[in-house]
Amino acid sequence: MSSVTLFGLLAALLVGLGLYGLIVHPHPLRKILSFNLLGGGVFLLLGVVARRGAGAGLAGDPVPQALVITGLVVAFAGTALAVMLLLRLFQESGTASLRADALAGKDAKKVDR
Amino acid sequence: MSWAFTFDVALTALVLGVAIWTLSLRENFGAVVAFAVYGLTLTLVWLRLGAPDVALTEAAIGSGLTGALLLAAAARLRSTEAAIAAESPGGGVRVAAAVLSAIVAGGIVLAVLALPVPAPSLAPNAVADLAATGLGNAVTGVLMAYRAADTLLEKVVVLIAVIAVWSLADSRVWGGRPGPAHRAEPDGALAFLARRLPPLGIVAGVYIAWVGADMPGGAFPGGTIIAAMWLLTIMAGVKDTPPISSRGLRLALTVGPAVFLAVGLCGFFIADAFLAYPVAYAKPLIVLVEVGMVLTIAVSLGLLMAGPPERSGK
Amino acid sequence: MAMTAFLLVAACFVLVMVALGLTRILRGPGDADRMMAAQLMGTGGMGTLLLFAVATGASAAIDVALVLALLSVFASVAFVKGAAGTDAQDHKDDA
Amino acid sequence: MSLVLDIFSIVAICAGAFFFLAGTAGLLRFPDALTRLHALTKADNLGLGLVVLGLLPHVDGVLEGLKLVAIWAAVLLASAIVSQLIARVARRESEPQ
Repeated sequence: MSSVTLFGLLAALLVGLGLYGLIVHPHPLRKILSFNLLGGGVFLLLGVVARRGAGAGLAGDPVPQALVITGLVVAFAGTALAVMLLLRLFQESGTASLRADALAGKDAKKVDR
Repeated sequence: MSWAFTFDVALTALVLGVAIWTLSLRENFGAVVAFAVYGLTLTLVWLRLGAPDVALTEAAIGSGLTGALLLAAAARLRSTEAAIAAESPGGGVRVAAAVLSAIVAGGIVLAVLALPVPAPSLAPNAVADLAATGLGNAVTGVLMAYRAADTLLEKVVVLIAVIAVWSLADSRVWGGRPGPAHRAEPDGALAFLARRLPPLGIVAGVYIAWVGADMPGGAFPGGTIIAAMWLLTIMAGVKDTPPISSRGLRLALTVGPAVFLAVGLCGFFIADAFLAYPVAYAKPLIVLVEVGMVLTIAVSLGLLMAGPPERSGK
Repeated sequence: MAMTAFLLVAACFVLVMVALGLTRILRGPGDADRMMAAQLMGTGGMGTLLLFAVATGASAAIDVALVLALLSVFASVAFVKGAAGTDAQDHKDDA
Repeated sequence: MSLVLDIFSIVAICAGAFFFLAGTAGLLRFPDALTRLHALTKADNLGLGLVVLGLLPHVDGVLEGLKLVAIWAAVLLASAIVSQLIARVARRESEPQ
């Protein structure tokens, strides 16, 4: 087996692990974390495709590589927005739970800043 | 088995181990630390895959900046953990999630094993016109010329994310300063670090952005380092966050996309299409766009980290 | 070439060593211990990158190590600020 | 001359790797946070420093050598201060509430 195939299999496992964490972890921060872990697997898959497309004197196909760079920046922007939304939810309701009943229960004693 | 392959096997085992740690740790804080390490191990994988530009971006944004953002959030949300842990799904949901994840991962494994030989590649197309742009780094060539529209839109996405984060502010503090006020002992250790390290860091950031034209590097990792140095001085209390109503701040936020767009529109008249560079001026124009982008990336990433305004700007 | 093999083995060794240190993340007990494990992983990662760069001639890995050096400081400071709470101050050491 | 430099590199890198080993062993085996921090700083300062020293004869060009030294300098500065800050967190954690 070549190193590229090895990293391809790694990418598949990372996507699976991230998806599992995204479903199972109840805390929103852990969901964000799992989603980023999943994203790492997806980017790695693109990296494997880029490596296999090596040619024209380059170590990898630059188009998927550029895609990953763009993707990393957008993923950061999305993560930052998600984290700020979560912090605002916590500030407003005193809980970070995404459950409707948890929010309704806390609504009565809403924490004002 | 060659030494390089042995290294790759060890690296793969390490990435998998760290990923499982990230998911299995009970406390959020430890999980976030493990996630930052996960980004670091991925950086090594990117180098092994012959993608040093991606490795630089992953080290800067994927590991460093995301890690710091989540660390701060985990610390602020610590009190919520115990209550939410009680909401953990039961065994049935867990088994179903595991089966679903295994199916998805298995499908990707099959896809990886069935990748076509010879692999399709856009590398010859990307390299073909590289000489005309005067760039030596093919990835920068793709980002700035071959697929320039993607890069322009990405800048706009980041800008929209900044506006979305700002819109979470309480209306009483609109236009104020993001984040808490950090007070610091002027002679303290942290303030010392925040005065000594940024000069080195800013030189390194500008260097990495500058060599991106010909060697691995570029505006993203360069801008991220500058953003990190800026935030370091803020966290140490050496400098305060500027109020978001500041004119200079808003100028810095928009200068990158604005220059990019202006150069792109000029393409209609002096070249033959939107975002087309006239061959004689391609390199200077690309460098001009990159300079604007480094500034905008540094400021917008810094502001995304800092969050919505929390206190009045006076 | 013997030197290349030696450098790659050294890179592997350092990587495995600091990875073992990561079990501190699992065991804790405090946040400080977890951060120490991450700090060791950062420094070890830099060492691995540098050894790797010279072994394979991938000089870009040196730039990656430079980025890592600067960003890991930033993450560590964010940790200290986070662990100390939002109203933390940078006290002079009063011990 | 090249043989002498190679031997110098091998000795320095082995010594550096030893300090990473020592740092890990200390982090895992030492009894409390402050002693573990002590072990960690050895890996930071000496481990990386010796690896950099060993690699210096093999880099191509002065710029790369300068970058190696700059990385070590940044780590020295950062490690000295960050470990002090981590120690304060550790002390607060160990204090009875």
